[in-house]
Amino acid sequence: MNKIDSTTDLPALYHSMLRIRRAEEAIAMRYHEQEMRCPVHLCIGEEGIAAGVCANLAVEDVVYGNHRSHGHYLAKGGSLNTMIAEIYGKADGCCGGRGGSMHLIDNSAGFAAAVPIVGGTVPLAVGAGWAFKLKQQKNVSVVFFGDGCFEEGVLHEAMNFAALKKIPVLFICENNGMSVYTSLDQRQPGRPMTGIAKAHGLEVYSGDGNDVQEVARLTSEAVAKSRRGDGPQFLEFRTYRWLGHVGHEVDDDLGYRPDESVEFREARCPLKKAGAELIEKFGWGDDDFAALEKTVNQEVKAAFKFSSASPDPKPESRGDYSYA
Amino acid sequence: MNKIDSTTDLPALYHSMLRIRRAEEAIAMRYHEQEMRCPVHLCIGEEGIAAGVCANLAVEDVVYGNHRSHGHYLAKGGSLNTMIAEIYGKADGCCGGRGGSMHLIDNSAGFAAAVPIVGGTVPLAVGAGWAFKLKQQKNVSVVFFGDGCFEEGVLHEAMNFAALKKIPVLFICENNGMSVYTSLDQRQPGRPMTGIAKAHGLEVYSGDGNDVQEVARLTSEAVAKSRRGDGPQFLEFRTYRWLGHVGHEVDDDLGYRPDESVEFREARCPLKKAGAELIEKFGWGDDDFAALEKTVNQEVKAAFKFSSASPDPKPESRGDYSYA
Amino acid sequence: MHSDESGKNSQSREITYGQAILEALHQTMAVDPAVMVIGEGVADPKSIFKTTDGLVEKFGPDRVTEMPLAENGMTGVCIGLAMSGFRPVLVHQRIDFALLSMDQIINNAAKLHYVFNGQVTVPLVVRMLVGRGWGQGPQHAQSLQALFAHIPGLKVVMPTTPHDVKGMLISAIEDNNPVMFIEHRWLYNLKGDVPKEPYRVPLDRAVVAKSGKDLTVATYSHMTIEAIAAARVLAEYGVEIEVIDMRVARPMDMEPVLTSVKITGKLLVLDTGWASCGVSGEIVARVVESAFKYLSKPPLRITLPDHPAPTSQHLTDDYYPDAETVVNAVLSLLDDGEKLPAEEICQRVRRTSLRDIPNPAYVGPF
Amino acid sequence: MHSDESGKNSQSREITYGQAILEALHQTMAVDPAVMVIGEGVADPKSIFKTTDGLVEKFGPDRVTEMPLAENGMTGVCIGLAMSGFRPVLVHQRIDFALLSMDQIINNAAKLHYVFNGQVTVPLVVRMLVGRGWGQGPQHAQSLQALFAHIPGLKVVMPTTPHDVKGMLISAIEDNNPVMFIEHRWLYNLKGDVPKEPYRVPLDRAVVAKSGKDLTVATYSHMTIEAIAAARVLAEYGVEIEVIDMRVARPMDMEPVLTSVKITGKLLVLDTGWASCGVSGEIVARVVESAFKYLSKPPLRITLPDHPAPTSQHLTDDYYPDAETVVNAVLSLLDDGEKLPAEEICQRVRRTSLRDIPNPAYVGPF
Ligand SMILES: Cc1ncc(C[n+]2csc(CCOP(=O)(O)OP(=O)(O)O)c2C)c(N)n1
Ligand SMILES: Cc1ncc(C[n+]2csc(CCOP(=O)(O)OP(=O)(O)O)c2C)c(N)n1
Ligand SMILES: [Mg+2]
Ligand SMILES: [Mg+2]
Repeated sequence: MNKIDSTTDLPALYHSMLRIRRAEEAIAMRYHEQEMRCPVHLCIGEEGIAAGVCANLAVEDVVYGNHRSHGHYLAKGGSLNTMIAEIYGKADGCCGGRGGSMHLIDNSAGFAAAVPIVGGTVPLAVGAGWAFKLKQQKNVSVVFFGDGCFEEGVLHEAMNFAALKKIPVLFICENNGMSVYTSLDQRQPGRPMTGIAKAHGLEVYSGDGNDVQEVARLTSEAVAKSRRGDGPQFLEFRTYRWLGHVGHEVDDDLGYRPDESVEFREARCPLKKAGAELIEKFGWGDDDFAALEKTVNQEVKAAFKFSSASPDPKPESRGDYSYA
Repeated sequence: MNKIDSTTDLPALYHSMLRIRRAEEAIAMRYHEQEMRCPVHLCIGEEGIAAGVCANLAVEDVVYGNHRSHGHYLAKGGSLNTMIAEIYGKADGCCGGRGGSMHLIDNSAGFAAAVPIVGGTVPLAVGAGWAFKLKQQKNVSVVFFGDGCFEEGVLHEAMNFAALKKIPVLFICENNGMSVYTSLDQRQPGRPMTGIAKAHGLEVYSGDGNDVQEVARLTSEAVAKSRRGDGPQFLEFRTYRWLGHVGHEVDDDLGYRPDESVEFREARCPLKKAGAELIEKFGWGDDDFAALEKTVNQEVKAAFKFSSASPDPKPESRGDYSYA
Repeated sequence: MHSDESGKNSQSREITYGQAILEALHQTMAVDPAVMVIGEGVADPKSIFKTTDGLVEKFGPDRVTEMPLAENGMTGVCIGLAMSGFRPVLVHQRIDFALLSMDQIINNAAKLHYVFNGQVTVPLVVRMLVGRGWGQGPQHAQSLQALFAHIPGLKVVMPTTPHDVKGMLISAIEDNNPVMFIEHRWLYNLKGDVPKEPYRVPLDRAVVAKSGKDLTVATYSHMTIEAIAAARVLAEYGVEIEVIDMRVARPMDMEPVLTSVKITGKLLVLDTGWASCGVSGEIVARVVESAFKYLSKPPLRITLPDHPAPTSQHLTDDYYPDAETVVNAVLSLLDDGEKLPAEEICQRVRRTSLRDIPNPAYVGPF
Repeated sequence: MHSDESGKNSQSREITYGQAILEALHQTMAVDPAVMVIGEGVADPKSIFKTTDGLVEKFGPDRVTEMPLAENGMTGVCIGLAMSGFRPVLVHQRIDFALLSMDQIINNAAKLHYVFNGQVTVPLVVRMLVGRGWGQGPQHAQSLQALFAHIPGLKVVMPTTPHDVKGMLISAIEDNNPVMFIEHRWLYNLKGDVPKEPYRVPLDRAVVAKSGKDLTVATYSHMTIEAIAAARVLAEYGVEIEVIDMRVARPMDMEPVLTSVKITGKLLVLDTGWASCGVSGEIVARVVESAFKYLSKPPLRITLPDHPAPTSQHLTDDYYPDAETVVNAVLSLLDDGEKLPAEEICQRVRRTSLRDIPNPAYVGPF
């Protein structure tokens, strides 16, 4: 199984984050063309969590996502080509165009399902983890969700059952303090979410989601415990969403949250932080960054090319797969 | 507002419990006649909780119940006559025969609603408590539910919202260790439910539900806090259900729980415990007990009489009240 | 795993509907280790009215699992299991409880195969019991098949006979789609011939339960029993009604109904649930769309009255339609129905026991 | 609080459907302090596509409340408020999210007045938006009115015009029953005359949106718009279809439809949702039950195809029926429909903008 060393494997983590960042930037740049005709919930600024968590997973481990899952999908090794094609509604999209940005799958990478009903995948991930346990496979199941999702009753049901059966499942709470434009304090009283998870009998961790090394380190510990049979783990990572809830634009003008200055964001940028570390501890220079940028940009470019070369799905196929 | 002193008001608490016990015994005795044609979930053995909690409530405070609510209803001052008539499906039943044992209401006593979907009334009680707060009434809303109900997601949603808005609501968890024939350890991991409630930001209490004075004392504290604006309170009381989950019979023969000896029950009998205290501290003698028994038995007898004198609801009225 | 035939060559004997369910579970679990049974009470001493009896002893608690009271979450857990190679059978003692899990059933189970372009399947069976009579009341006596039958991606079956319930449960478990398996509580003690060996009954076929040329009755589940009781007596008065047991509410097999209506020209539809946007209206609409010119009279629907189920036996007395309701409806549709002795016929189908129980042996609580 | 008349004497002006909703909320809240608005986003800067704009500033956060993501629990909280003298309006940005709260809506809201023998009322409004097109996909584009219209105890309204949405929302808020208030997202920018003063539109009346003698179209919500577009062009070819805006799916007002069918003999039913056990089948069944002999042809239903909504614009292109679908259906029902220039008429109603948006001004995401 994968086991990342967050200290030595920083280049890989950085690569993973950069891939998400550049892919989403490319989406954002072209989104106004109104050719990606589906809502997109971008995770720019939050890449550290997806990258840090998924670096600890094997292909056979499964990941479940939510409405904001480009990062989860890519970090788990999902195909960028088929994701971009999916957002464009193309036949070669990972769902053949049936899903769009909010429904992602790549079975070959162990990315099981993202769907946009908040909380919808949480119990699915518990079921998948239970399946591992019943089959005596040493894999883990992972579900990403937001602070808003924590309010859904199904989370409580899922934590209770996971703790009861000691299921190898990681609950990853991406706490960006927002549900759409509604801040955490309008939805939850002032107490830590980890306290509730812990009270349910889960092992809990809390960390800075913008520090990919911290994410990777805490996850590595949690995955190890879950694999060896210690049951469900709950990891909360604080982070910050740069763009609007949905769509490609910065929405500072709406005035629903305090400080959106560029400096505020940059100070929290997971790439910037990791980049500084790469320079300092790994001796990276401009060339190294440029080389990586090139690789990533080529992949992104190729993905958009793949997508535009992909045919539209045939209208008459729209009824296929209604039933298995 | 009512404020009971659990030390000095034991006679009233005992009376409240005895009323529930004798009423349910009378139901149990006649249930085999198949004339009460609806499921009954008797709370014999668990009377201490209903009596101890409701003794602290004013008429204007509201109580919400569940499938096992004869005790809650009676302790809150609900009419015994209309409850028995309801169980018999009579026109003078508290629901005019529409509800049966699992649906109870007595608005004049502040018993708001019992319904049998597990968890169904929990958020209703939160809404009622919120209404008090919005109207700046110094009342509290109370909801009784079982250990099984704690597993429903709606409870988590209700606790979160109650804590967020500091709603004057008391969550009363009657922990009898059973959901139908399934023991707690098959449904929840080994951790206290109060831990979860506390992590949600509720004040929590845990007590012996078979000790009516303890119940009354803890509730008195909780009610006082809730009334003065401290928000939601969570009280867990351990107790023991004497009869089967549903129906009038002891079901020891099913062998789903360990010790059902008469001694085991008697040792936990809330009436017995309170009775001993009445003898010891209040100097009660046989006469006192006999007098109370007489009062209670007369009320019970009268209720069955009331019920049998009550007409059957008219079949042609069955469509009434489909809409307001 | 099972032979495709309908068990015709297998030895059969009389068992009840409930026993037939149990047998289907035992046989399916014995053959396929992916089959699991999950629900509140599946491993308790009452074992869902004995339909899961002995399973936990035989297959162990990993495969026969009690669950917390968490209908939505546990439905999601079962979907996750189903996506991971298992074939869970989730059980609700009352269909009313499944209302808590509509999100997982409709948003996820019904859609994942579709939206993921066939890359995922959800072989999940949800057994749900419909309560009736004896004080079940408004939250324990709903017959909510229409809510599920509205949703593409689901299959919705409602077997009537012991033979069908065994064969259809086996088919449902082997099916790669989410199957809503709706069992009417009043059928549980019904006896019938059931082959010992495993067999399949298809999940997309209606069947003629009794043939006749005078009028077509489309029905399913418990109402089939009432229809047959009515048909038997009516036959003695020269009225031959064709009773078609629809068996499946989605996908609906209209072929036998259309064939019959083309002969009889008259349609009566019976439902265990409410009318508005229900299964009965769907049947009427489809018949009208496809066999309009063959109809000599407007079709008639018999459903629950349009209000919640009251609890008191005095109020439920005529809430639930039965054979007598069927007789009256049939007579009203026949060209010379008024010439027949309605009261005499009704008398003969009228239940002598209390109307809030299927038979005198049936005593509460349950 | 409001005058009973339909606002005829009040000054009116053109505003949009969305603005009409907002106005109804402002006016109702100003008059009755018991009215509250609760939902995810009701007090945020986007204010449910501007339909709750300014409410929190005017009425404060106690009466205009953001809520946690907890649809079932918050529905129960609103029921508790409603039982305690408040009139909550709960808002879901997509009707799909309401699937999480079916238990509270169906088991409690719909039944408490009944089961408690009239001693309790639940004056609750649940506003739910139906999404369509522009990549909404299977979990954000369902039109689930049938699930609610099946349930006695609920009212289910689906206004089409700015005038009706204001008057019906006021009626819904004043109603003592739980009202499912379903708004189609594609109607939000529709403009129409709306009286300034508060007024009521009854919750149990269909209305003739366009009269005609050749064929009856029963429809509601967004499909009324498509029907009227078709009717206008058809009229130029001498075909006069009567378009009846049902407005309410429960209780359904069949009177105008029956009256019309008795003249036209032909029925076309349009739905925004699926067919099976849907509103369209219910309308067909009721017409057949009450006006069978007047029908000269089998009625026709136009609904969504029987599968989940795909996301890609290439796949949704003919998933959603529109005016062109209506034209074709009308022509197929007319006795000499084949004599008319179908392609020419279709051409004229065909949208020139992309078919996954109602008009070119409508750009995603939303
Ligand atoms: C059950 C449900 N309710 C509401 C929504 C609408 N919605 C989509 S995303 C979202 C915010 C979720 O917040 P959070 O879980 O914190 O995730 P984030 O967007 O911050 O990443 C909401 C309310 C939904 N999709 N599903
Ligand atoms: C949502 C729902 N699920 C299942 C049931 C069936 N049921 C009725 S009572 C009960 C047990 C509840 O246990 P608990 O909450 O501990 O209450 P107790 O009966 O022990 O007092 C169950 C499972 C139900 N009524 N509602
Ligand atoms: Mg968030
Ligand atoms: Mg219990």
